[in-house]
Amino acid sequence: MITAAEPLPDTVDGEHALVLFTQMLRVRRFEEKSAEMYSKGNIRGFLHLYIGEEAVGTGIMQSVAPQDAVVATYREHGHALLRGIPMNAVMAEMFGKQEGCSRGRGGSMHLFDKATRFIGGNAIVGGGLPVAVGYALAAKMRGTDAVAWCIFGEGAMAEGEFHESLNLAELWQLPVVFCCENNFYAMGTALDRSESETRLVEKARSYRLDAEVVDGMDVLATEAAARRAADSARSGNGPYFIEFQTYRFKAHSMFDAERYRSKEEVHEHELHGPLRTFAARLSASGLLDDDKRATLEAEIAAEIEAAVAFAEAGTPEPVDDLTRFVYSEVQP
Amino acid sequence: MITAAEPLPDTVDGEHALVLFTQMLRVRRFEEKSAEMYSKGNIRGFLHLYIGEEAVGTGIMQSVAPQDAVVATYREHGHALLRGIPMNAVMAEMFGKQEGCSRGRGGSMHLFDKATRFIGGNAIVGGGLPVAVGYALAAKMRGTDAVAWCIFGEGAMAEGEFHESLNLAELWQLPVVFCCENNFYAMGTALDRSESETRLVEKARSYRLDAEVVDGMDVLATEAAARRAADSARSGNGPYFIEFQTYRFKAHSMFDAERYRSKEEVHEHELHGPLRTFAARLSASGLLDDDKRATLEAEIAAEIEAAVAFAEAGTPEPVDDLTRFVYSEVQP
Amino acid sequence: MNSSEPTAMREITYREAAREALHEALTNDERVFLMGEDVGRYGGSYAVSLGFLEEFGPERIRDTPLSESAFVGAGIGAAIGGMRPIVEVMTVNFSLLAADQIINTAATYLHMSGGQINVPLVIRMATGGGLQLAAQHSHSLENLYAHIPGLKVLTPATVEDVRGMLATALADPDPVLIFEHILLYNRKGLLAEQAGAVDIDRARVRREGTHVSLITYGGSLWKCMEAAELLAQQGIEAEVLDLRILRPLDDESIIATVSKTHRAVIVDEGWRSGGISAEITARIHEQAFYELDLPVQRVCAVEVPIPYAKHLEDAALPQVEEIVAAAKKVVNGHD
Amino acid sequence: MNSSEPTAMREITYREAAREALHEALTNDERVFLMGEDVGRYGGSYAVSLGFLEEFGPERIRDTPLSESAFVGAGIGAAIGGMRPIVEVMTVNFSLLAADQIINTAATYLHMSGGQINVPLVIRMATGGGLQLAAQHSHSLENLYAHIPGLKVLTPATVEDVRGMLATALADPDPVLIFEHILLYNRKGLLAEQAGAVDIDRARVRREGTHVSLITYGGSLWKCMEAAELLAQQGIEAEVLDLRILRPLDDESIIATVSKTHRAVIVDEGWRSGGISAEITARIHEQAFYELDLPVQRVCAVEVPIPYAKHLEDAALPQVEEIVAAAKKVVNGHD
Ligand SMILES: Cc1ncc(C[n+]2csc(CCOP(=O)(O)OP(=O)(O)O)c2C)c(N)n1
Ligand SMILES: Cc1ncc(C[n+]2csc(CCOP(=O)(O)OP(=O)(O)O)c2C)c(N)n1
Ligand SMILES: [Mg+2]
Ligand SMILES: [Mg+2]
Repeated sequence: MITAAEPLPDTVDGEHALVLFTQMLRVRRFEEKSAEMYSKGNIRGFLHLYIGEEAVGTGIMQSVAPQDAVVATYREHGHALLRGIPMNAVMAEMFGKQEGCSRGRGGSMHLFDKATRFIGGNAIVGGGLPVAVGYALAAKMRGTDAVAWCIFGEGAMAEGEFHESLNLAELWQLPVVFCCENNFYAMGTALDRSESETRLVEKARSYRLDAEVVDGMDVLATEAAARRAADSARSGNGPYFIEFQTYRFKAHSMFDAERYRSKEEVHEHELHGPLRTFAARLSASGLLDDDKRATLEAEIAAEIEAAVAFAEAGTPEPVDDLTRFVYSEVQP
Repeated sequence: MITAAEPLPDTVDGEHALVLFTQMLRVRRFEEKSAEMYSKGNIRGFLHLYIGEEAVGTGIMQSVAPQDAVVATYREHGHALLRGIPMNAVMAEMFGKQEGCSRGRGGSMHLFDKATRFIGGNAIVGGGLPVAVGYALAAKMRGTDAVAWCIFGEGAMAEGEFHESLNLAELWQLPVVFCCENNFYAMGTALDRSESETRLVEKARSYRLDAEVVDGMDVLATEAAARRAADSARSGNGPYFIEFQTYRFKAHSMFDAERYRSKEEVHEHELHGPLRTFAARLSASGLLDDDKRATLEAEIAAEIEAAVAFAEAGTPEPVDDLTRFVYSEVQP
Repeated sequence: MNSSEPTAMREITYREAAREALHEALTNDERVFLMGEDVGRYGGSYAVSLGFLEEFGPERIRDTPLSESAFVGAGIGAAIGGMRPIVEVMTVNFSLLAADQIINTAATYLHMSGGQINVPLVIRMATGGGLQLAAQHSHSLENLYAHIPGLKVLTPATVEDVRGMLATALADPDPVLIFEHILLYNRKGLLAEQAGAVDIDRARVRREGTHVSLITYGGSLWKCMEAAELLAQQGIEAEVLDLRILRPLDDESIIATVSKTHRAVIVDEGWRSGGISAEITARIHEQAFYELDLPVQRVCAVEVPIPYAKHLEDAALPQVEEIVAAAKKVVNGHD
Repeated sequence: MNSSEPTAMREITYREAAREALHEALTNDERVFLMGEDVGRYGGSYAVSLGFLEEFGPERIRDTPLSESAFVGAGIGAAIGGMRPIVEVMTVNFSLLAADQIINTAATYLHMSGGQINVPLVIRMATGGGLQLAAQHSHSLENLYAHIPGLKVLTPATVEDVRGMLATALADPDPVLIFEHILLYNRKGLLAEQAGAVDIDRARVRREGTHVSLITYGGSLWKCMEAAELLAQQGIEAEVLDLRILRPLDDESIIATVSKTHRAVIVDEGWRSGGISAEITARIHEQAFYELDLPVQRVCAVEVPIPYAKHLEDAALPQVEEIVAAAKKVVNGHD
């Protein structure tokens, strides 16, 4: 765990560090606004916040190249934003509007964007893993250097699809980076109640994958790990597994009384939150002061307000179009 | 690999060694007769022979206690016989007769016997693993010292159900012995084309199971391993995994042109077959001579002939009874 | 099942009634245990088993890893091994991960073993849409299981049934699937103080009527009841038949109501094509061919993956007005 | 699709025709590849892809581990990634292990993504009974998939269709499931020398008739053809409609034949309750209510897990005599 006051190492570019911070902050504020919109009833269904885990997605996305695909879960607003889906489109999606990135049909759990190869938004735990493996297979067979980034929670690792997918990816030496966001809980089930082996990298290694565990609260660490993974996968060394150790500060979804963990435990982790810690380091390095922070906050707030306004002003899709997109409109 | 002429170690009881041999021989001859009955059309459907693998089932069954359950696959005639299902009932089953151990409804792939807790005969690769775990859970919750013996091929280890089952068994410390019959092929797929990690024990260990690999062609070795596993599981140490390295001398089923392996490869293994090797050792130890062998063969042949006669004389179940056993006949 | 004396009634939510049923089962039979994702510490994803872990302990209230196939299969094995497991699968959508165990194993063992190995397993699943949970959380797939010989499929729609079906399912020697519609949990109903086990054989008329039969089950029952009220205001007396059990279907009750009203509307939140609505239509067609003046109407989910946006989700699922319209159509012989 | 000039015909087995279709697809489009258990070295469990590994190499003929969920899901991902995968699942029974990927992912992505992410995936599976393979290898579960919006379900029964449907399925932008009945592989038929792609929209009348319509698909087509011969000998001219596609159903052809003959028998190797036979009955009931004098007859599998013993398996599956009897019943108005 990084001490709050430790300055950044010299090797880190200050500009870039600020970018990382800003990206994390943007996700955080977006999530906070989403929660607010949920209480107001503008967002409905399930809503899974990424608060506390921002350093993971932010670190990963630095190495995601345009040709790469990202396969995510239902806790994916952050990834979607970081991948470059416009905030307007994400917010509008959660409002169920036609201007949403899935035309309002997917909602919070099913953000999609063909342009940035953001292939969902899969709400079946473990369901995205085989899809990512297949995308990587296509990339390899087509001779591109694209990588499939597969993001999932540690809970997914108990599913059979995890097992089958890792084996297949390694057997066929496919360019997939398996990114496990280990926040130590799957809903209310703590890791040690779901896995007989809690050292998750050992599990990945049992398929002969290259695997590492990193501090998922430290954006510099997550970024570095993702870069190693990307380099390895992109250069033909097959799949790579990273366990990002992180923590979810909020409830699993908006329907969760959090009976399975103490307020103290949550508080303890919040003290070492990715934003708080990194902000302190940026300050210690002279890169961030109150003014700068205020400017950033204001810019982000403005973008978010605009996104909310955009989403509010969005149009509901005509009910007559309900049966569109069950099958493709252009048939051969 | 044991040299053919090496005598048995002194620690082995000669009587018992002969029993082991006889059991293996009985399975071998039964399988040969089954193949013959298949060509004659008395047995139909799929028929998966155990020839070459007899030392595995024989070794295992020495440690299976009356209160234990056995969950097997479609290649289970040997296990069924060794567990004590009468040969008549097994043969009649394969003939599709009412006197069969599943009344002719299951056939070769679905031998069942409630009395000996032989819970199938599951023809879905990997499908029996969760069932065995559940049986062990019941045993543990009920406070019995029963063990669930779960037998499957190495091909099953790629299935998600393997992963989920091992994790659950270890997490809950259940008395299951996972017996992997690694004959190096799943139909035509060689182990190294189906598993990125071919050291199968490493896979089991990645769930923190106690695991060992043994020479599955040596009945003394298989017996000893099974005993260690039984002792461990029965005394509350949770599940145990054994990889039995063996080889299938015949085709996968009766519909297999065996294009995926050479005749030489098969021949090489046959030279070290479990019966041939063990017979030589018994001879070297003065326990088996031509007369003794002839007597054994004759006894077994007689039993098998009787079983065939029994099966032939068996009655087809009345067609009017077709819809029985979809639901239990005694309803509360 | 209750005595004929006047029974004291109390108001109770469906969730609470489901909980009472589980509580009773766990209390009365030590072979019974509950297993599934988050049934323990979390209290159940729909809060049905809140507090059970504390009361019955972790041996009997088992939080499982995310491994639908293994824990459903473990339920099968435990049932064979002498326990009476209640397995909870969070939603029927996720049960597809366990479809092999349910269909290839639980449903076949009794038959494949020639009657020896029965599987007294109860599986509970949430089903249905209406909470804007989108396509991977909202489908009504109970249909798929209702097609499988060897399974029994229950769909309690009332507090009485969710309270009473579990005990009967647990007493059943064979695998029983219980589907609880997600919109029902907060619904209130009247339950007799002494409510207990109910049959799992017969459909039940929930409202008598003479002009048209609304045949339905689960979450749609209440839409039909509402539709019947509206129809009554327009002089149309609808009889509402709650199927209660999707496998085996109670033909007798279906044919009885249709023979009485000569007009039928089937309401099902599953998709129309190949759904239970088709089977009911077929049975009416086969067994009451001369009873109808007009074909049966089906009000089902539109054949799309259920969308997130509220107005689209509403449009995709059967609604009261559609039921009313369909009923009027069969009664009046035109729209 | 063929020219109207007289076409040279040749005799070919269904297996060989399936093989030609695959061969052509692999030859014509480098995005196409075949993946599944034992499609390579073993030559396919029904020997359809024998020799392909040698010809197209291991990159395009991919033997997979026993991991139905992963390799079907990988097919989805590869399809999204620009390839045109053909995934083979040995039998529909094992496909239950991949039901999540097929139903929750392949069928939903286009819709959940608001039309952006289509999944041009073809999945081939063997289906059906008749080889005494017992309950875990013999079921006709294509029904289950025919219920799911977002999927197309094809059931080629003829050499022409198994030869021609694959190309059309591969050109389709959405997931297509092709079911091949195990008893057809060795069956011979006549195929035009220049046979190529066929439509996957319309049912086809395989035999014209006026007295009764036998509506069927897949392996049962040939039982119906045989029944039609026997009926003809007794003066009853049966029209045989081969559905060809179970989703979407071709209502027009169904209603056309029923409107012509006024009598219908549906023959399906799936179980009766909740099977495709129910949906067809329902559609006839709804759309041709006044065309029938007697209810539709269904000849389906008996609702048991299919047993091993031959006489019991025969009794469980639809047989020619039953079809004949059902046809006579609707034609004569009594047994
Ligand atoms: C197959 C399946 N089973 C159960 C669920 C219900 N569910 C949704 S999220 C979740 C917990 C997943 O935990 P994890 O993978 O650790 O991700 P996290 O939510 O912690 O990010 C569960 C059980 C589901 N969506 N899919
Ligand atoms: C889920 C499933 N997929 C595929 C099959 C077809 N199949 C039957 S046996 C077999 C090979 C299994 O190999 P292994 O587990 O090594 O056992 P072995 O036959 O070698 O004893 C396959 C692919 C099946 N029965 N079940
Ligand atoms: Mg988690
Ligand atoms: Mg093997």
